[in-house]
Amino acid sequence: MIFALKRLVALAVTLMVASVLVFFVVEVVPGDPAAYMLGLNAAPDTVSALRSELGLDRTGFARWFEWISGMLVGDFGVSYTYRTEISTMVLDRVVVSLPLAIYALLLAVVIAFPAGVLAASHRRGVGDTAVMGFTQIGVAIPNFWFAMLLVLVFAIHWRWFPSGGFPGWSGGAFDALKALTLPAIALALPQAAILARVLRSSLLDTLGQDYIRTARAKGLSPRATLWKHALRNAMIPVLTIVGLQFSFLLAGAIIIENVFYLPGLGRLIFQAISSRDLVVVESVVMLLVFAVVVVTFVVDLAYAWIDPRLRR
Amino acid sequence: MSAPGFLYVAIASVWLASAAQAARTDVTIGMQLEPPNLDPTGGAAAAIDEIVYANVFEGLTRFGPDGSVLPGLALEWSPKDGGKYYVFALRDNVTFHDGSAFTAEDVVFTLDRARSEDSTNAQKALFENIERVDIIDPTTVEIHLAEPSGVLPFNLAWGDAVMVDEASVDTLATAPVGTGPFRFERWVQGDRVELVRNDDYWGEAVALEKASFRFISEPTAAFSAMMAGDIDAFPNFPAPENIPQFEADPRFSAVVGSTEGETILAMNNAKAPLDDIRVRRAIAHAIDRAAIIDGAMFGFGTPIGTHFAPHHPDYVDLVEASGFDQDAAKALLDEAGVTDLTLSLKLPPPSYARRGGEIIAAQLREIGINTEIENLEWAQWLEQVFKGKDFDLTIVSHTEPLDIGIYARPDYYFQYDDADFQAMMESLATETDAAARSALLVDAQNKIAEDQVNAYLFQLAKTGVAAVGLQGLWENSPTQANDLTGVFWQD
Amino acid sequence: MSASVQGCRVDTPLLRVDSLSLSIGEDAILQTLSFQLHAGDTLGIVGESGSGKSMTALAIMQLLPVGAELQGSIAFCGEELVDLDEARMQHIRGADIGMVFQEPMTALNPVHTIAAQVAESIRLHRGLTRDESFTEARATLDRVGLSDIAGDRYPHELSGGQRQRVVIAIAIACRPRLLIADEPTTALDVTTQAGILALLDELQRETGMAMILVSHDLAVVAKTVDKLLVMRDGTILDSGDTEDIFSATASAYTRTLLDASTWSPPSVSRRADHNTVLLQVDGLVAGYPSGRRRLFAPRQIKNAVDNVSFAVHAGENLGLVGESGSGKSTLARCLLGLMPIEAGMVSLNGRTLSLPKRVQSRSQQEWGRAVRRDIQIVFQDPYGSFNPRHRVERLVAEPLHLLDEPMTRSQRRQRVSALLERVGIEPADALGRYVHEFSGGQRQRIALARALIVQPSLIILDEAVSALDVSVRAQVLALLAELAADEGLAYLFVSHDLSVVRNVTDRVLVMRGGCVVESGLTDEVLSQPRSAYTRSLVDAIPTLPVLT
Amino acid sequence: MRRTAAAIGVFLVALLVVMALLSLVWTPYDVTRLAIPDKLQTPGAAHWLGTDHFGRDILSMLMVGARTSISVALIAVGIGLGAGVPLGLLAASGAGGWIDEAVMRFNDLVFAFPALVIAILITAVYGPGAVNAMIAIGIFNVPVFARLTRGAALALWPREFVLAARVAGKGSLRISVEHILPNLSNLLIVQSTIQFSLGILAEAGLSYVGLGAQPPIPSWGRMLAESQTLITLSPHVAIFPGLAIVVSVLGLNLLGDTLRDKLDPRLTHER
Repeated sequence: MIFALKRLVALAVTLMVASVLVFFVVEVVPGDPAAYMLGLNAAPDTVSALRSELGLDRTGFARWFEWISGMLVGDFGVSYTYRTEISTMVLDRVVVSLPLAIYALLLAVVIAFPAGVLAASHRRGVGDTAVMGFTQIGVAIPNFWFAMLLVLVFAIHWRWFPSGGFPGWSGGAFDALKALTLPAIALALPQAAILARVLRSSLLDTLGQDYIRTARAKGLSPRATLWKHALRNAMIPVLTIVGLQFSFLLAGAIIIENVFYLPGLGRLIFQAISSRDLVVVESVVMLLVFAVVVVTFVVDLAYAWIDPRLRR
Repeated sequence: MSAPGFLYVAIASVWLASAAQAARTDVTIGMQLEPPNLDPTGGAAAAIDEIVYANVFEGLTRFGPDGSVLPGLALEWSPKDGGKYYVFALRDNVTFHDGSAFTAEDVVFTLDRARSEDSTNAQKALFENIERVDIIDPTTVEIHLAEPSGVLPFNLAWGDAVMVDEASVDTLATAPVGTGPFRFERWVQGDRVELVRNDDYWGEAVALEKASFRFISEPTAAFSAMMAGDIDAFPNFPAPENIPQFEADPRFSAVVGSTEGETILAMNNAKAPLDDIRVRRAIAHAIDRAAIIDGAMFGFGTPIGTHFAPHHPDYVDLVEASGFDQDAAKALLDEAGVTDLTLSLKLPPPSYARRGGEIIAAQLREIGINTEIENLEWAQWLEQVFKGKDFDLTIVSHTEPLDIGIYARPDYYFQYDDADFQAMMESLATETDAAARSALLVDAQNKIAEDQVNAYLFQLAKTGVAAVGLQGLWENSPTQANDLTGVFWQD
Repeated sequence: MSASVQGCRVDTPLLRVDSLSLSIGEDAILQTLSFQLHAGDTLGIVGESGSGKSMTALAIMQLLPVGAELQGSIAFCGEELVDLDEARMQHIRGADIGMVFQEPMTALNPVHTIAAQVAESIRLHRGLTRDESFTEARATLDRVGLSDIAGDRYPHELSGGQRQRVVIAIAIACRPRLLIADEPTTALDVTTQAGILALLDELQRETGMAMILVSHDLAVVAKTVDKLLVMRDGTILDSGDTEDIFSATASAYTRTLLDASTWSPPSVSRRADHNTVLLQVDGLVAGYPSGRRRLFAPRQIKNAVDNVSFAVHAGENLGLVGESGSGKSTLARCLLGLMPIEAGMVSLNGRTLSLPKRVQSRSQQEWGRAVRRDIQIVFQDPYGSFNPRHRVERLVAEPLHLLDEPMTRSQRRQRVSALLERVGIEPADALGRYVHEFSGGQRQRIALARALIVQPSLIILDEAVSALDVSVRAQVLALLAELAADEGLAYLFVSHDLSVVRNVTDRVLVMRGGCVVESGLTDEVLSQPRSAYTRSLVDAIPTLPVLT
Repeated sequence: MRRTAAAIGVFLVALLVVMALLSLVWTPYDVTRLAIPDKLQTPGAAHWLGTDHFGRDILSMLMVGARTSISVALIAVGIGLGAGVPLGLLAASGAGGWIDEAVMRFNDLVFAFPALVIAILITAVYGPGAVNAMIAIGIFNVPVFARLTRGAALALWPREFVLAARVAGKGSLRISVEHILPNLSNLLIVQSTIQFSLGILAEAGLSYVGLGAQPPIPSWGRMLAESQTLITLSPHVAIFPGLAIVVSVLGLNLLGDTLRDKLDPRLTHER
């Protein structure tokens, strides 16, 4: 209980510091959003008219205060370029990014678990060698390159999946998931490789523990020992990685979102940075920081659920 | 609904009923950039016009596929008093998508709004000459000018001059309401804009029921989207190197046309040593246009020797004057006494600039000029180059039609300040005689070529691809638009 | 369903090991081992580390590490276990042969409750339902003396002795015919050790199961087993009835083992000067911060040492005895200034060494060097007390940092060499080597050289011989005695092992729960303990039968 | 299998380094010279790996690009080591104190930021280029090393040899340098190898989105980005830079595993 409270306080402090950092880092980014919106032939007075319309002529602190106090009540402000509520914009992107992150993570877990268990339980056997070989390659492949190859084979050559884009959830979950499949695979492969390696080494560590020998001395088969005794104990490092990966997938899909032209959070940030839509950049970065912090918190709680020694 | 439109729909429905596989009535158009908003009167982005021009919004006049000025919401017009004022006769059966009627009052509102003090219209200059707009009757307006001008109908054909309704003006950015053959359906930001047929359209009903514009910034993604059949047409396909592949594929046809984009290596005329015409000439002679067109554009593009579109009747071919001649270039540099020159070369994102920049850098190195390439995003380019004029060289394509007038603006980013040229442009603005106008335009082209303000590279080609069967897309780009009025599917 | 080996004939030994050899890679671990065990027998296997005794136990369980190659025969009730089908072996493990391991802290799965771990074994072999198996597990826990411990507790909530009882419960849950206990008490305190040994003895008598007790400590097994195997380097040196072994028939090696266990140092004529107080400790309080009770409550200090006062006189050997958690190590750290103290004071040779932080202006790091060099330490772990990255010369020379006068390289080398020689290490050979190239005993000698290099007047020996094998231990103790005599050193001998303390110290302090419960002359305290706690400690010391 | 993997790792890393070093003095062709008529040639005798869309020799580009990748990744690791290790040592030597707390909160803060987004922001502020790529990648190496160093140092501080040094009167700074740091070196070497390979991947990613080394300096990521549209036309242009990345990262990871097996004291007892 105290543990959870302490984490919560640390979490709030982190968020506060992050908000100041994000705001002022983003504010120093050169480039005028108004000039970008009006293009090559715009007259200077037109630009300044737009600047005051957007509220860009006020001081940085005033804008930070307005932004942060708005965020606390769920009002993210209005995008400079799109002129729409950021909260609705972000929500539109979250319904792409979040399912994509979850999808990719599930794939990674589904691939990594059997692979890691197989490798650990047949240490130095054929299965282990094969799994470790694949994971080495999986870790080494840049995911955008892998994405290109996936598109080439599955979208252009065989046309099993769309090459990109997102039809929206209104058209049915099947089409939406189909559109997210190739991006999810591209994202999942390196993560699955990492996860499988972590799971394997964590399992091997665990399998070397004394209580495994105790379990074997009870008459448990190696397989039962692995499932009943080793796996849960091996989960802590695996969970740490899964938490990190989820945060990474939520924000780190920028390149993959570009390859598959998915309207996700990453691409929103990328576009917002290039069009100097500063409030959007700030709000989305803050949202991602929030997500990371929350995931870390949840992972911490999960540790305690897995390991009674951490329940304090 | 007009008679021919009705007939067409009737035929189409008969055909629909008879054929097992009906002709499609929807289309998905690919675009590289997503517009920041959908109000053509409040932003400059070409992407806005590429969606809404002629589809959602219409002006009094409009551009045709060949760049000619055609009647739009005005049935006809005539200059009076030597171009001192114009009388426009408006169509009388036009309604906005929200149901309100289009009348002379909307014309006054639109033009007053564009000229107002707090207007955010990106092409405010188009309206500067307008003194006042008078309502004669609900379907007739008089537009009075400060100076007589022959270009008003041309100016009013721009996307920035489309007619808007006062009632919906606050929501144009996200929910545009116009008079066009398509009404705005929805905008999935980051992905697509959807339009549906406006069944109350005043003109000939369009064949398409639904049109989606999808935004795909990555050239690779664009290629795979076309190849996978997710997109029916990509009118401005961003990777010219893929065009031959589309041509070779029976599922696609490549549409290569011209644009209004003069692609130039702009030089900072106010900055030493580029203020020396010999240095500018040396740079121009160092450039092998053929290599650039071949290397950067994979052969698509027409060399130009001045800032003018080759398909324009008044175009003068001045390519030879600044032809590829490394010896001449070196000699000019010696003459100017320039050695050890290093110039910054700031490049915006399009591939003509990024690839062209690398080629030009290599070519300049051949005559002993080093360059420091800096790849910029558009926002940075606007800030540093366009606004801050902090650059030596840059590559950009000027896509506005007939925009030689920018050379008369001394504070324009390449900072060419020449009184003779400015005088030429002043007389052009008031000249209404066609022959005299032509002569002035020829002089202007020669003048900026002689002064070698910039190095003129090539006219940007419009490299489009479309699925076989999709008919009626514009081949050329007289303005940035994807006019879908005449687009239909044919088996 | 019971899968246990059915009716083993009366004339068949329960376990018959015949010319068993084991090798891992190139290394021969066991060589042609043969012995046998009948139902109800108790067998002790004794040997120093590396003798192969634990491998023998694991070989019987068929739980050898990957890559181990086994030859010969292990017959359990006539059934050959070597190369037995793994599925069949699983029926034997846990059901017919139970095993108890050395390290109770890690032998239990931390994420399952203790009842679940006992019940798992029961369900596996006796085909009971979940509820039945938990009832049975509860009964088993009661039987091993854990009746007041709830079954839904997790291992980390239990003490070491309690955990070892859980491990025993798992091993006996299915009433095996053979129980193998591999160093079951080595990791435990003496009093706990006595309890576990008594429990094993009792269980064995009650159920009539056979038992193999593996230990490095002759004294531990001596009282419990009928028969004894003494092993060294993978072979059996002596075997037979326990009494026979303890009689003169044993081999020379066994005799040295026996001698070492009961070794007492040559009684050095004590020159302890009881008038000169070397170290004075007054009302010392020290502790570790523990967690906050509430979020913003001040941190609680858990006192590990609570109001301790004593003195060490010049040339004296003072013993400091206590079980783990008694605060003896914390006390040692406070004396060295490695830990801040909360109250009280420590002085050495009349100069203040340590004061509470709020009294002292700067941290303990700022002690005068002159004071510090008078007190040095030798740690328990001969492996962990040296930086593995430094060579012996640099390691031994490290405390020279405390001297004010700078030394040239050759002076330093000379001094290090002299000291190495003094502790019985050949300097020419040792100076340039790293510690991992030395044996445990040699390392403790080097540690002693390091402590001596600044010529201290007091050396704290923090369990300095606990990790050594008995024979080596004897040599190191002899060296300590010799040095004490020659250099006039005083020792503060911190140990959990009363038998060692008894032999080498003049006076002893007994600590428990951070307080000194008893102090006095060693002989008096140990022969006529005044406190009940000291008595229980003394009674728990495993003793060897007196040799004839 | 372990030996084979080690041999492959050493071979691939050696290949990478040799290619990069060789490119300092010699490449088959000049990578700054364009030969547009020779563009998109398939691999052959004249150009072993073919030419790109500007007619440049791909092998030469890969060789010079290796230099870019190595220098960016190396300096990014350097930044991580240079800032992270002292921070970690400092935090561990005052464990539980405010410095420790501050360092750990700083770590949490940096970890909470999406790395790629911040890298893009950095280059948006300071302009794209190899140096800014190094900084952007390096910043995210700092908490990695700080955390690793702190954790390992914390485990060392209660060790008896450190206590012995304290008994010998040495201060925490001196102990950190003399006793803690040398015993972390293996761990740091292994982690550096891993961060180095991650750095190569990150550099490729940044260059791919146009934020890495600027032309005409070749970089693998940009080669991939530029060749993407050609992948169906001239697959070799896109495949070789991708393979270069995969092979380098693979080599470094195999080498890292080998080093870990050999150096990491925690694993030595296991085999």
